[in-house]
Amino acid sequence: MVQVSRYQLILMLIWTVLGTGIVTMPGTIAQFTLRDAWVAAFGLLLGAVMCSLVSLAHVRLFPGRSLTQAAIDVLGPVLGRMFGIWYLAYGFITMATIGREMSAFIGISVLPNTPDFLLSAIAFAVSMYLAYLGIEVVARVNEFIVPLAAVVSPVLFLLAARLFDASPFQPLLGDPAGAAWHAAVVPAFAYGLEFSIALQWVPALRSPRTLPWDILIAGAISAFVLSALVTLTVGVLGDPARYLNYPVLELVRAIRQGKFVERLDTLYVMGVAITLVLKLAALQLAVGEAVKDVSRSPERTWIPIPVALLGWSLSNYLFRNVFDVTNFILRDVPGYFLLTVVLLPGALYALRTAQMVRTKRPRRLQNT
Amino acid sequence: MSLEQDILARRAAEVAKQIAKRLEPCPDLRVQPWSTQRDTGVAVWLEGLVDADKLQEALLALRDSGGPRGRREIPRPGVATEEVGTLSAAVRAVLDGCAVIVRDGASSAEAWRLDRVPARSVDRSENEPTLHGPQEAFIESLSVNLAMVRKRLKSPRLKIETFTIGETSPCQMAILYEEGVVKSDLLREVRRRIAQIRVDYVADINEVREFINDPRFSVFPTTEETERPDRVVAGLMEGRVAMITDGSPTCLMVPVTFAMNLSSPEDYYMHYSLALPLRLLRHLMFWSSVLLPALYVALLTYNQDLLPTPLLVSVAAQHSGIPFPTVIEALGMMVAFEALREAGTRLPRAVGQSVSIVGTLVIGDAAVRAGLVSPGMVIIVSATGVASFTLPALGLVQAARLLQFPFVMAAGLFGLYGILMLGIALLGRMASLRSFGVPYLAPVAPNITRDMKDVIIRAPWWMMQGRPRQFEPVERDRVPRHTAGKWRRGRRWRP
Amino acid sequence: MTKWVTVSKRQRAITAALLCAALATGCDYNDIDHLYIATGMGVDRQEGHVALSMDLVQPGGAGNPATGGSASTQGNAPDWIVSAAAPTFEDAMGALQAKLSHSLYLQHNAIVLFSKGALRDFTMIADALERNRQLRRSQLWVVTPTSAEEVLRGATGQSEPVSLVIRDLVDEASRREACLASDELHVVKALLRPSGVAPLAVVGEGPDGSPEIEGLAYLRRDGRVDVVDRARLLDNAWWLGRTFDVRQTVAWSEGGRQAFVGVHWLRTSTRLAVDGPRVHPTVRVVWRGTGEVERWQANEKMSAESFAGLEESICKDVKHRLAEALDHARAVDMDAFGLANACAEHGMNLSEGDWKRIRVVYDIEAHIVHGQLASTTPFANDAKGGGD
Amino acid sequence: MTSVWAVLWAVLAALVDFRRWVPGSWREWLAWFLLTSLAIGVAIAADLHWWPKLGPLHLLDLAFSGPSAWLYGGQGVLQEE
Repeated sequence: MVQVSRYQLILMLIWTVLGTGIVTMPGTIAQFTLRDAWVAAFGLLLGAVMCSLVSLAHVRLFPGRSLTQAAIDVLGPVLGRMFGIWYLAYGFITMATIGREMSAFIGISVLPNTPDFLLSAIAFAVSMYLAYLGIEVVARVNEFIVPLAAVVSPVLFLLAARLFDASPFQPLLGDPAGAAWHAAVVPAFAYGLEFSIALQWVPALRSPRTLPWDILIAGAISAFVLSALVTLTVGVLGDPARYLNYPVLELVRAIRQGKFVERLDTLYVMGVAITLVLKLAALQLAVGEAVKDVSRSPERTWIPIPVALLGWSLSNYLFRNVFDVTNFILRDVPGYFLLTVVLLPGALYALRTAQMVRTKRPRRLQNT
Repeated sequence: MSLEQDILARRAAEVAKQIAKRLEPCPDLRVQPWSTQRDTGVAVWLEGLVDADKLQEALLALRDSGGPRGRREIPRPGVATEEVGTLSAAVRAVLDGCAVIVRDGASSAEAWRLDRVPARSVDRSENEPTLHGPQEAFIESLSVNLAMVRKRLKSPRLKIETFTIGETSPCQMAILYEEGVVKSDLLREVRRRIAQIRVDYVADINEVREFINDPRFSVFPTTEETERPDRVVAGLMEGRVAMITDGSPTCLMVPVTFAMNLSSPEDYYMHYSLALPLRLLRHLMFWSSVLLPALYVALLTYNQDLLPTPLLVSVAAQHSGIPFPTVIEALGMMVAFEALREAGTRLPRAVGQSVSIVGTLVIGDAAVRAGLVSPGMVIIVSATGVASFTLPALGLVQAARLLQFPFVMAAGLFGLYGILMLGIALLGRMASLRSFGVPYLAPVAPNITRDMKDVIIRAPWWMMQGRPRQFEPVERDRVPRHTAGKWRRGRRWRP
Repeated sequence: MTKWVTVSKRQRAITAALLCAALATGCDYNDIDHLYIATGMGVDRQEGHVALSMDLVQPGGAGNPATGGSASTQGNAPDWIVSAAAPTFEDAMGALQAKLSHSLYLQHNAIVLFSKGALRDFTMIADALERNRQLRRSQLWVVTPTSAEEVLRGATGQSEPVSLVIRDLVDEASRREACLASDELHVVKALLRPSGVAPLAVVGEGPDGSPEIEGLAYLRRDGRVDVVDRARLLDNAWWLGRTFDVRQTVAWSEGGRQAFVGVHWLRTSTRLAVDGPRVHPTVRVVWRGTGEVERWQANEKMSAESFAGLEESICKDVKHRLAEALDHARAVDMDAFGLANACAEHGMNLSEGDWKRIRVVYDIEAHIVHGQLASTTPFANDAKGGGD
Repeated sequence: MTSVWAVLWAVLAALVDFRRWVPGSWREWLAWFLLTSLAIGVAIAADLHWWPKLGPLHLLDLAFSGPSAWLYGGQGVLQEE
């Protein structure tokens, strides 16, 4: 019996959101505001709250069922599959986005001469292997990474904090509220809503009832970490944070401690690569579950390969360059994700409630 | 063989002839007729396996007593007896080191266990040496080994079940466990897997290990092998199952986790504060014995930016003029080092040590002087070797030796990125392994906080009142709670 | 148990291919001895061309115990300089690479040495440097009044690559005057802020050819440079932040007679605070210093009272120095001390040139901790010395 | 008897376990075929540099840039680099 504990779930969610979060979010936030960047990072919490509400409804109405299973339950095999396919498209596009972000990031920062598709192919292959091994293994790898991250990231934080300078934040909350909101949209709707992939993992959870609470905890921790990171980035880099693609990478590049610690950015890139692979694996698990439900298959071992293959080729095809990715995330993702993981499931649950009320009412009458 | 042939003949001489025919040619078979006032018969045994003096004594006693009439009437001072009813059983008994006593006119014979199987005496542990603590090690005799365990664990709940495995050459095998502590599912699983073993003969417990292993091809040891009775007893008290086969000085214990492979019995015999740095060191050394050459290759060929400038300049200076690419250089050196290491173990002990030392020094130095290998590479490869020597579990050493090669290749392909990706895949693989149901990376992943006090740190004994939860022991506490109450609160004896 | 499979030819081929593939190397494979490691870069301007000089490490050089005597063709120096000129920065890099037999490796570049002339095209070069991911963000940007190439070439033959020597020089100096830490991050950050002026360390060729710190240069975003020599370095450094371990000679008038007291500042700090109305703000310069007396040439006995008197005259002196530095900055039209920044942090965006009209008040407090050593030496009273 | 190649192959098969990667029922085959053919088609399209004017990304953009802009606060405030 595959079961994921609460601790593992929270860790998986945190890595899932922060995986790309630490790469791109500081950059997208800094495009809108510098002074209020630390506030904007808490937009993530907004997304977490929305996901938590959705999952609250989900675990009440469909204990032990994944989102796609729930859709098939409510809408029937045909319409339910349609929803499943819509959800699959969402999963694949997200996967492609992450894959493209990752290959671009690694290509730019450590392996400039290696073709991007090769870099993403390796990452997809490894994450496919993890997804193949199952959610339990992915959860354990997440757990294993934690002590390492717990040692390495504070060191990077402290080393960078020497260069910190509070002047970019003064006067406090000096930017108009609109700018802060614009900056918060992407963390809230593009990254915060990614917490919802936990709905696909529900069948494997040890205690699905606590899922909303776990999402909130994970959201709070990620928002806090992200805010600290954004604060540090803006404080150290100052104005240049506006035009740099990967501000955190530049932050780490700036670290110099004596003659021995001079360039740590490769280490940071490697750390990010780990989290990205874990994120890819987590998404593939969710998508694989959807494929399994849509094709009504009892097995899941055949799924990872085609899923990873499609994710990989889409990541090469959909986004021709990095700007496509940034544009997509900034322009389309907020609305797209809001519809797919909040509004549509919301409608689903409303429908279910209506169904239940309709079926329960006669029964109650009989009872009384 | 048909049933008819398997029946013992009524005439003892005929039986002896039949046995001899089965074993022929067999110069060490001895047949000696005996007689009492009432009976006559022969004794059949293999010379060398049977204690001849004892046998003659027993035969003498037999003659005085009037011969075997029934089992109970024969006085056999100090001799264990078994009845054998068939010819093949009689043959097996002879091969097993018994003297078979056949009586004329009887339908069954008796096997007298008078074995004097050649065996060495109990000695110090060679493969798992420690400075402190008990020193003795198992030998190749099952009964002696069991006695050594019994000697340490005087618990009535210590249970020993025996099995016979091996089609051609049957071999006694025992499983040991502490009843009331061990999880019953674990025990059932062990029995089930042992029942499935199909093998002609058992040379060493390794055959058992490979048959009952969880993953078929994993390089990681998912069973613990030890030659130390003290370690076995400690394992039994944690709710694990031990297996000993006759003829092997190694005991197998299941389940085992990755972290346990990095703990040495020494950790428990020293002051607990010393265990922390040593265990940290071993964890570090395991990973460096896997990754060090790969990291060196990656740093030299892809990620030079990670090296501090002075170090980079010095490494570049060392490397200038070396005709090979770094990957080839690394692989070549690693192969050479493995060859030296193998030579060191295979050669007679007196020569072996000098070969490995002289080989590393002389050949390494010559290679550096000739400009074939850079000094840095020699340092790295030998540091890798030294790192692997710090690991207490031999199985893990072999795993590290194997794994360093793919990692170097990955480093040659994609630098640090390649190492990292292979590393994650390896981690996934390790996380998916189980040893008799226990996740291999426990208690780190999945996280079992209570058990963390014996992973990197070794908590003082008075804090380890509970048995490791990862093995799901039936009795969770080593000492019943009411007696342990005051210790549990962390109070200790004060004068 | 184990079910053996019979293996077809195709599977055999796949296995063999996988085994062989494991021995290949990737696209970014770049062995360490096929690199020319650059530790420093000099930027000059030659008749509209950008001239780049690279300080390349020579691994076989004298500084390396590893190779010992095996000297290469360029002699025994730890480094050698290659120069090339081209109309743009990128072309110059290309031209440089064309002269080198291995690829140029920039990731260990420690300094960029600009000549004063090169800074006129500063924006173009800075953009190229800022966008080049191979270069470190922590590399130092340093100015030389003469030619960068000469500074680099003048010093080869030491035991360490010259650019590392320069880096250590600047590092050491920036431990005393924090404003000299002119790494790329700080310079770019300063240039992008409202004041738009960044301080850079100035390095020149000393009398024996080895580099030395010559002072401080202010660089404005448009490429204008103003060099402050070593004599006025302290005044400016006090404006620009912390100093540690600096020495000052204070003229102390005592009953009509002049005396000189040597003060050793253990640490000083300066910050700007903006007060007053939004229309006419006042910038308060808060200067705090902790020091000890190193030379005591006054006739008066050392006492708490005389220390109080001393602190007063120190305040006057510091204020004078700061005011002078500000006057100079105003004269050359460079908001070197970040008055506009301070106002912006206070929520006021000044228009061009407004910073000159801001009222500046000085809030200076010196704290002399002790000076026993200075007064107890037998030669204390006889020692002659003057202020500078 | 087993050959060396069979052993190597078995090791590989145990490590990557590809025999379990094959779909079982016709539904699984259908889903497998759809996903894989889509993946191959897309990969070929990328290799041939065939990006239609109205690609999937543009469709998404058409559909969702409006709602996203609404989330941003009503008007098209999106800055592009």
